[in-house]
Amino acid sequence: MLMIDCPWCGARAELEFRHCGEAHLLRPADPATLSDAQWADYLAFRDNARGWARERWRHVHGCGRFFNALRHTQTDRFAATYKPGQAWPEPPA
Amino acid sequence: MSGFSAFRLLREALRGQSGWEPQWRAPAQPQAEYDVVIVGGGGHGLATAYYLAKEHRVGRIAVLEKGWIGGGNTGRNTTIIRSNYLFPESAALYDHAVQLWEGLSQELNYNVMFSPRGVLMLAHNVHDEQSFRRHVHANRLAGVDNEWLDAEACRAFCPPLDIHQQRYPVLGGALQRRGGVARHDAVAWGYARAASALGVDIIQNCEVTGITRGVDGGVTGLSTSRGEVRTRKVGVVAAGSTSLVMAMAGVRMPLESFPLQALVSEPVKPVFPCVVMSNTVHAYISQSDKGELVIGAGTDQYPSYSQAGGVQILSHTLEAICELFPMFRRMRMLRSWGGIVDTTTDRSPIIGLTPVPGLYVNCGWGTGGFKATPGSGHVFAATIARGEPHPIAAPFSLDRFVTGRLIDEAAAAAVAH
Amino acid sequence: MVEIREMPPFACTLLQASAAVAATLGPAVPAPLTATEEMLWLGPEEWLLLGEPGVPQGPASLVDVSDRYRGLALHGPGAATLLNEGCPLDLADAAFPPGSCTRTVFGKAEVILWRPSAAEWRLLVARSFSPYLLALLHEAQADLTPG
Amino acid sequence: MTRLATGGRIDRTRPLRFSFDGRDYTGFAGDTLASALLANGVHLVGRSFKYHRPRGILSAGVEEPNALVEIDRGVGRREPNARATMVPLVEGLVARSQNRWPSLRFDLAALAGLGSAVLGAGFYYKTFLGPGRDAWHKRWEPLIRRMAGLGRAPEAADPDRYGNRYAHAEVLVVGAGPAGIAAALEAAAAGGRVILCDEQAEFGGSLLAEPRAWPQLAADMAALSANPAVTLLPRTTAFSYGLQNFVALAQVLEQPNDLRERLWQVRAQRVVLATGALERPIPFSGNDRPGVMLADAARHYAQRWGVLPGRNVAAVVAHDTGYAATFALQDAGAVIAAVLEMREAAPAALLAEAARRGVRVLANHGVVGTRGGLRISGLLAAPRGADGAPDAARATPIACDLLLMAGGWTPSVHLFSQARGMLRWDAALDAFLPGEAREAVTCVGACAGEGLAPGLPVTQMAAGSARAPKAFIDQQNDVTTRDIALAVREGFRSIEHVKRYTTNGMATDQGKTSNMLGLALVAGELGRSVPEVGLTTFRAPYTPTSFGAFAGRHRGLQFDPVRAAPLHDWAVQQGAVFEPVGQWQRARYFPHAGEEMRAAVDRECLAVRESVGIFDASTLGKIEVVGPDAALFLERCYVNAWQKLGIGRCRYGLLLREDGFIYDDGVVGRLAADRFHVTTTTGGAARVLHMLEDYRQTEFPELHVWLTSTTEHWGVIALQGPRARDVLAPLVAGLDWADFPHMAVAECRVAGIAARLFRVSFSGELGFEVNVPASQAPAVWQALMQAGAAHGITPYGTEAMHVLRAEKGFIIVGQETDGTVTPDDAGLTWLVGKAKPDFIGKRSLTRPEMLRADRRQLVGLRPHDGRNLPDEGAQLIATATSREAEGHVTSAYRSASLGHPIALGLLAGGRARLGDTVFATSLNGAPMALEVVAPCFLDPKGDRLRG
Repeated sequence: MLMIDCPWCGARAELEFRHCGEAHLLRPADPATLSDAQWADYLAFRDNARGWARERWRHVHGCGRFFNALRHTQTDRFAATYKPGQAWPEPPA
Repeated sequence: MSGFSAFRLLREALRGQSGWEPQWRAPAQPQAEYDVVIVGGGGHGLATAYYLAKEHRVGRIAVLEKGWIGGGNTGRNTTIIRSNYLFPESAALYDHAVQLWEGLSQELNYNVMFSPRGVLMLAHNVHDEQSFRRHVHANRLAGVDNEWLDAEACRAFCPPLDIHQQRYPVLGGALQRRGGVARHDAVAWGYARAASALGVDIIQNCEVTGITRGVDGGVTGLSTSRGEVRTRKVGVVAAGSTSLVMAMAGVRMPLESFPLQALVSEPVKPVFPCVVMSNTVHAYISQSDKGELVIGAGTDQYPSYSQAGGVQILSHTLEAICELFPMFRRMRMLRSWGGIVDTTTDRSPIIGLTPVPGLYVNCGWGTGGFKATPGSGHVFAATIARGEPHPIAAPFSLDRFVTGRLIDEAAAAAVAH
Repeated sequence: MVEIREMPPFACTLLQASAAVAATLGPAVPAPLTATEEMLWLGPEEWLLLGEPGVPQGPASLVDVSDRYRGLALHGPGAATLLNEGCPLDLADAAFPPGSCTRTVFGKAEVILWRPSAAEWRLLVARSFSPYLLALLHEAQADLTPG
Repeated sequence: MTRLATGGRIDRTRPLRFSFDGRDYTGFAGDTLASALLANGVHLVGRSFKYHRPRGILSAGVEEPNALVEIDRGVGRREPNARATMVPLVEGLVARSQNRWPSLRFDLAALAGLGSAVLGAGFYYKTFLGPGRDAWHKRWEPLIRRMAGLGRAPEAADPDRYGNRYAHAEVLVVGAGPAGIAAALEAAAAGGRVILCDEQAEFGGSLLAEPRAWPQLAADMAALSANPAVTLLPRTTAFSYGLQNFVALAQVLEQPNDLRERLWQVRAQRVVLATGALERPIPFSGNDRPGVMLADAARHYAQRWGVLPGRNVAAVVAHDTGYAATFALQDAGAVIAAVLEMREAAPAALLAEAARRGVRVLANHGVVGTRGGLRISGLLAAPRGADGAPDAARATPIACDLLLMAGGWTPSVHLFSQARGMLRWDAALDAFLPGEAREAVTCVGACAGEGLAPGLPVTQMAAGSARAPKAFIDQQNDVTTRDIALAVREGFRSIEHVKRYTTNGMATDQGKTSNMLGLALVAGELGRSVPEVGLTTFRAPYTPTSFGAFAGRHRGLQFDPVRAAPLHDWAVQQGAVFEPVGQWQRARYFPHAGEEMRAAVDRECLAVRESVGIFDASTLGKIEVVGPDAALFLERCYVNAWQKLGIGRCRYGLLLREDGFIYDDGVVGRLAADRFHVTTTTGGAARVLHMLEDYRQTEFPELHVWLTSTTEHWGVIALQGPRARDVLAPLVAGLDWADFPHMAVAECRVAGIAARLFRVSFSGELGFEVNVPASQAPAVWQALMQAGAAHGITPYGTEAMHVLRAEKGFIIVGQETDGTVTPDDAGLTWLVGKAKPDFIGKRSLTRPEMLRADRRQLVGLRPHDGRNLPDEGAQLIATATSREAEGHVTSAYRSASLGHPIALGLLAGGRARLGDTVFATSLNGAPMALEVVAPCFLDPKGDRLRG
């Protein structure tokens, strides 16, 4: 059971959160201009990196806010959590 | 390869077991060049190599495994085998596998303990019933056995089942009698032994670190932790690590890798005759030949390569098992573990060509790869040998995510949609 | 021991607005993760107003949710221990001092946990989840006293 | 009797009666079942897994591989595989041995032992290959399954209860031996909350066998229990060490009020592991006979429980602690036959003490073999040759009824490893010790190697045993040294392969006494060092943990919350039959006396068609969308146009996923320029709100709009039928009926209650939905029932609702759609706002796959024979013999109103095939002929809506 640091509420048990996929997949402003391949890239293709990954969480049973996190997908350690719109921090060395 | 048999066992017993030799050749280093290199020494990878050698007479084949063969998802699943999938394309693929399972021990001269004891999928509400009946109709049409049982018939087929549980009583179930279980380790070792005997090099502790490509962009070789290997055909069968290997060739995949946990109980005398699965109550269970209850759960909610998950996932699973089988509350969990399952958005696999000439991929099996092992290896071998998708594999192309021709088994199976 | 009481129905309104607009409604806006007898902080730009709401001076969402919630009041020294039957939060005074308020979970239900005073705890839960919550609390209450 | 006259921590004033295999014995309070059995001279307690060899008690703790018994505390309270060493004795305890027939003393299956030469590791992979392809499943597997397994699974439902507790502590100390107690005292002194847990019923660990230490132990425990910040948890096993110090503990309570166990889920700032070390057995032929015991365990039986497990004791020793155990038994009155010292020589001080005590020590000696059937009677000792194997030619017999094995110590690093800590090999101590930690954890005491003296390295102890017959290393799974050698010879070189091929370390003790021996033997066979070969992965649970502890209180009706709608109680009184819809219970139909579902549903449908029906629609999801940009936000999400929708008007909204497939639908009413009342499907309530919040917060943060769930605030009473307005109008105040067309909404009062009144219809009849605060719904419902009595008002359930909407061809998301259906497939393209630049999923609608002419489209289906009903889920095929599915039946009902069965389905290119005949597959009979028709069977122009 992870302990996740909500940017608003502080550290809370994973039971209060929902993982919401990879972060910084900005929805294209005008999807109509995208090719099928570009649109598929947004819809389905993912980094799925083993290492530091930028992902989205929501404190669904807490303050209800979506936020981003930098987590290592091998050790499951969080380097940082940050509010939407904030630039993502550099992963630790 | 010296054949296995009861007679051979007796003969060796009298000679102090001195006559047994390694079940597969384990060269320390890969050769400089191969016709085909398979990346990933799990069940699917070893099966692919076996059929390449056996049915397509491909000369020099290597299987490169970064750890020990069968150490990935092959050794971590709950060994369930079935083909009662909804869409005809899926039914064809998984039933092709079941048909191969039915003769696999004899084909490999290795007892993989295929046990068609029946897979029963439980319905707890009207929605479940509609969904499973649709499966039964679709399966029958596609020539796959599946039948609808009412609640009482479910209990008769699986006596420990409590159909009158308070919260989600059982309304009935869809039974595939040809479904069942097999011994997972034996599948990896059986294919390894047979492939090795046909000349396939199986190299363990050999991790692929790079894919080299020629001027035309096609594959020319692999760099590994044990040196460079030249080849023009690479089959990537690396399950949870597929995205990492394909990234070496600049290919992005529609995959996310999640921990999938499973557990076994302490061993008890035979009490559970078949396999039972429940979407609504969210758990699945069978009993191994050693007597352990083998129980599977859902995935953890976040991607991870740690092969470990949260204890709350196990609680969620065992709540469900104890509801379906109240007498198991006093059974004890002996061991739990996790694998890394690569899931696609439509919960169907990807078998076929990639944008890089000579690079083939077989992945995306998510939580359901073990059941397809022989069929997956068979059709992937044909695809690699011929350079074009085998008819059964064709619908499971990588570009379906661009055209939108998805095969959404999760949606259709009404998995909490 | 812990006493569990069902609170009488109460009028409440879910307010969503900027903190500045929220302040124009009259009652003092509680700091994050705290609550007053008039206003419970649930999230940034989200509060539960108890009683009849004022009129906001600026863009805001005011929605009557009086019949959405049922309230349970827990009283007694073992309340925090009882709550930890189903709630993963650290409820020691240091971590959850009197005046604290947050949404969290109890078993399979989402709840608003509010601690108006040291010995007084309140659980606000969606009406259809209250039977489940009560049943769990009562069974756990029975097990608090050593067997 | 082997109970000592004095000594031990047992309470000699409280005798306890118990039975084993039907025979009655007595022990004392403070005994375990194992100590009590030994006190009564019972050594034979079980049979091994494969060869069914007789087995005795090997240890005094959780590492016990042999003494696994069935405990029976009454109906539903029978458990298999309980370790006798960990079962505290209680009055009237009933225990039985397992895995033997007809009896423990005479087990027929022991004959398997004769064939042990054939039944080596992995034999089952090499045979059972015929006759025939299903030989394994039909013939051999049933036999193997009967032979395998240990205890019997419980048969009756378990009546006991299991609790849960989330706990937080500044320091969690695991293990209450001397090191753990010291750590707890130190942590308590530093302030903050401390939890100290131990798997034993008493705290003290190794001190429990050191009488001299008991006074200080008692004082320390008194100090700890007096401190309110300290929580002491006996019989509590830390079985899972997760991320960020999230440690799960299983506490055995067995309280009179049936609370059997409690799961503790602890988050600790810091964890101190004081989990001690486990004594290693020694591999030699016949080392599994009852009466062969770990040396320190024997010392515990003597010192802690006052039991002398044998009168004539021999010991085979590879570590100094063997001598302490031997001397302790001698002090307790045993005769020491001999000590076989496997090392070149024991330390001088110990030799001197042995000499003083008249104890014969044979240096550089090993055990060639042992004798005795159901209990050891003697052994053959011999000097060890150059290869470590005892030289059988120079063996001398030694009689004994107890043989101690002191193979040295393996620090317990399970939990440290579970917490992803790195292990390091300590050559001096010949053991893996905790290395770099990944969590805030410190290891103290024996588990960190503290206080352990070096002994004979395990590789040297195992040297020479690889060829010895019946030298067991995993006593429960019957894995011998020869099995390990065979595995390596057959190419299984990774320790993980060896484990799986031989099953070494896969029994209920999970290798606690066999992993190091297996590793040593593999290292020997491969000619590599122990750290190079490495250990297998440590996995939760540390010791087997009951399913009940995991499930906790989520059972029966609390398995999942039962959500009841506001009119639930009334429906129950009316004798409604319910169906689960997600977590909700919804009334499915209201049978009158003697009515079957079909008759009740026909009656309910006719009432709605001909007079008026009343229906509880409260479970529908409801979201209040408020803010200046509310309309724009909805336009960006739903397929429809919203900005021009008039205030007081409604529209049927459709929501897609980004992949273009229908995700949810529902009526949306505009109450003000900046306020919409959005309804969703019952199942979609939570996930639609989640999805819209996602877009609101992260994709369209610039919009001023907010979402509030009102699902449970509003009770929703649907009134449908030609008489609906006649029933409703008298109760309504504050409504201008002239300005209240179909698809309108207005705030008014109904039966005196402030309400939002919708004029909407899911039945095709004149329809209204009265939204009142949920607490008022029963009163308004009663008022409507009374007002409607004269008009024959009839309550109807979800089944009738399904039939009525199907007669109109209205889709139900989740039944007509399954996540692969687009708006056009469902014939709902008319909903799409043409002028809108974008909405969720719009881009996907132009993907090649979505433009195919043969997509499966919603159609109506009428059975040719006008009588039979196709199966829901039946596949649609072009001809009676075709095996090419072209779609499926999504809904099929009898229609009392139309007098013939109707069905809806999805058919390839369906809209272009109206009038054609297709066939629906049948599970028992010929496919059924159906005519393809438009999906709306009744009042296509919608005249009834405008009545």
